[in-house]
Amino acid sequence: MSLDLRVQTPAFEGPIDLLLTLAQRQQLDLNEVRLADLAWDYLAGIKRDAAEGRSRSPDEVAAFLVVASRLLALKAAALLPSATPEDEEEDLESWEEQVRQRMVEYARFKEAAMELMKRHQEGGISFPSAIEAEIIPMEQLSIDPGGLATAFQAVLDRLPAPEEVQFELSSYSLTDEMDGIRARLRMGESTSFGAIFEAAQSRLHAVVIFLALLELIRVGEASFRQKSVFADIEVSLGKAPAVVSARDLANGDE
Amino acid sequence: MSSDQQVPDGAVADHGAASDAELARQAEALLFSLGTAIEAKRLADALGIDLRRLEPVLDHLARLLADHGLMLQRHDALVQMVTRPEASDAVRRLLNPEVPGRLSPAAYETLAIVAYRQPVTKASIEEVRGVDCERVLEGLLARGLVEERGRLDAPGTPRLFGTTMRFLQLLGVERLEDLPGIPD
Amino acid sequence: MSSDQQVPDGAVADHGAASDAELARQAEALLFSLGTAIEAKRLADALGIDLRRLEPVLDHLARLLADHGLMLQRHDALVQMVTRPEASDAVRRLLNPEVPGRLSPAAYETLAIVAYRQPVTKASIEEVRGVDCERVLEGLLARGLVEERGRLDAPGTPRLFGTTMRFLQLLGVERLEDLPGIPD
Repeated sequence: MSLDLRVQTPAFEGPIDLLLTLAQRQQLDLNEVRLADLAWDYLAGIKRDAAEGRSRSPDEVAAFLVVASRLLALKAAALLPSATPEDEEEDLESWEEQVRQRMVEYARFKEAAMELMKRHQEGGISFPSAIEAEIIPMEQLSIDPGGLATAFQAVLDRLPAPEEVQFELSSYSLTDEMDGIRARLRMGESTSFGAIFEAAQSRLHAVVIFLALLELIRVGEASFRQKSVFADIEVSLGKAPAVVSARDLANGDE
Repeated sequence: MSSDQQVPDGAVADHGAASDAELARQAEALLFSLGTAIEAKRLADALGIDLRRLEPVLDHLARLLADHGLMLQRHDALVQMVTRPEASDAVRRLLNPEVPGRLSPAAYETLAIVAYRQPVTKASIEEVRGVDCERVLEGLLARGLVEERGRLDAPGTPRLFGTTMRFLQLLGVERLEDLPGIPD
Repeated sequence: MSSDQQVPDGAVADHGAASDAELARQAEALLFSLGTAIEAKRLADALGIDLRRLEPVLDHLARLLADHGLMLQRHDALVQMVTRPEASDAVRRLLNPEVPGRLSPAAYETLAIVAYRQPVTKASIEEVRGVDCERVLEGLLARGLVEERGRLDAPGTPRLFGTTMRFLQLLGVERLEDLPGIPD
């Protein structure tokens, strides 16, 4: 936990955390601060609390002790070098060196932190997508629209214009058309794409036949084959793969 | 830049000088982070540009995406970035998404009529199919394959229906015009 | 999927083996449709390739996105596609997403130590900062900028901490290596 303790001294006024930070950065001379006063003030605070029936948590007291002992160590390091007994001198030197290194290390991270802050506040932020997975195109209808459209258009072009049949439309059933195509496919080895549409009475009828054909291909009851580019597409009864890719149409290999 | 530019409040002035390329990048980021379809007008506003300025920007973005795994879909006044159908195998392998159950033959028929005759009323669909289409149409609406497209200016102002972006995605085509042979 | 295929990097095998470009397109579609970060291993599986094969594919994708509004973020075996920081104003204008506001100086300090020293224990952070870091670390965990990364094999098995993808997004960088001057 962090310490919410304010100190008041002639040299510094503010949170004790900040005092430590400034001292570590050597932006404040600890010689100007009487650490004993800090300790007495803190003890006085505890007594005051106790008189009012409140007690401080061990965590908070421990946090104060950590900060206070660090302040003490820093101050000692600043005062030390001259007056030390000889046998302890080496230990103290290495201790002093450790403190110094830690301060250097801290300064570097402080700098890195400033850089992070600058980037965060001045640079832009990256955002992830709010996408939902369900918008993915589905595979079973990924039949190459280009190759089929050409063939389909050829069929449509032979049909009368829609105005002429507008009021003659009857209902067409996909199931019936599927049955029709099945029957036709069972008769011969294969039939041409164009021939399947010969029965079409109108553009709408052709659409329904077309969808029936797609459905048969999708469930694997029929398959496509094109011997060369621009050649008529052959439709046959098929255990062929459910999905016909553009490559299958283009290659036309046996 | 258009002469009578109507920059909405809050849009920064320096966007006026932005190049197609720069705006295309921003549009890409917007479409990506949004993830869904957006009205062209709203997209233009977010970019701080006039709606007429959007078209070349989207063209630029479509070109930018030419050799990518994503593509731009435009339908009516809606714009959306989606994955290319070529990647669908891999996408499915990763996400194992819910495959919408097979459509019934009745649903296929209704969908075909809506697709090629849109916008169309329920009555017109029923006239062609010869049966009540209430339930099957509800199903298509619920699946997000068909949507309402305003109302017909006729007695009773019946609702008009059209196909959705999702319909195009299921077919793996970018625009309605890419549907196989559209009868007039 | 062959787990011990010995194809040298970059060498495209005769048939069946997809090129870097092709796999990069698929990876892009996957990352887009997923939306969130994904483990490299899972991504490689979805692409049907060996994990070692993934690195050049991701490098290719990163290059493919060079002049785009999107970029690839990689951190600690995670991969994610996000918008470029240059577009952040436009994204915020459109979506007004929740953005982590200014952090306290103590939080930036702690973040810097975690970023450059990860994985790191609380004790190590406190040793550098000289003060208790419990609360500030809690805050960073709650904001999703720092996460637990297992435990140190030492007495008391203290928790180890590392930065998250969200941390990279906060700064708009692709990888940790893009951060300025790493202190040793």
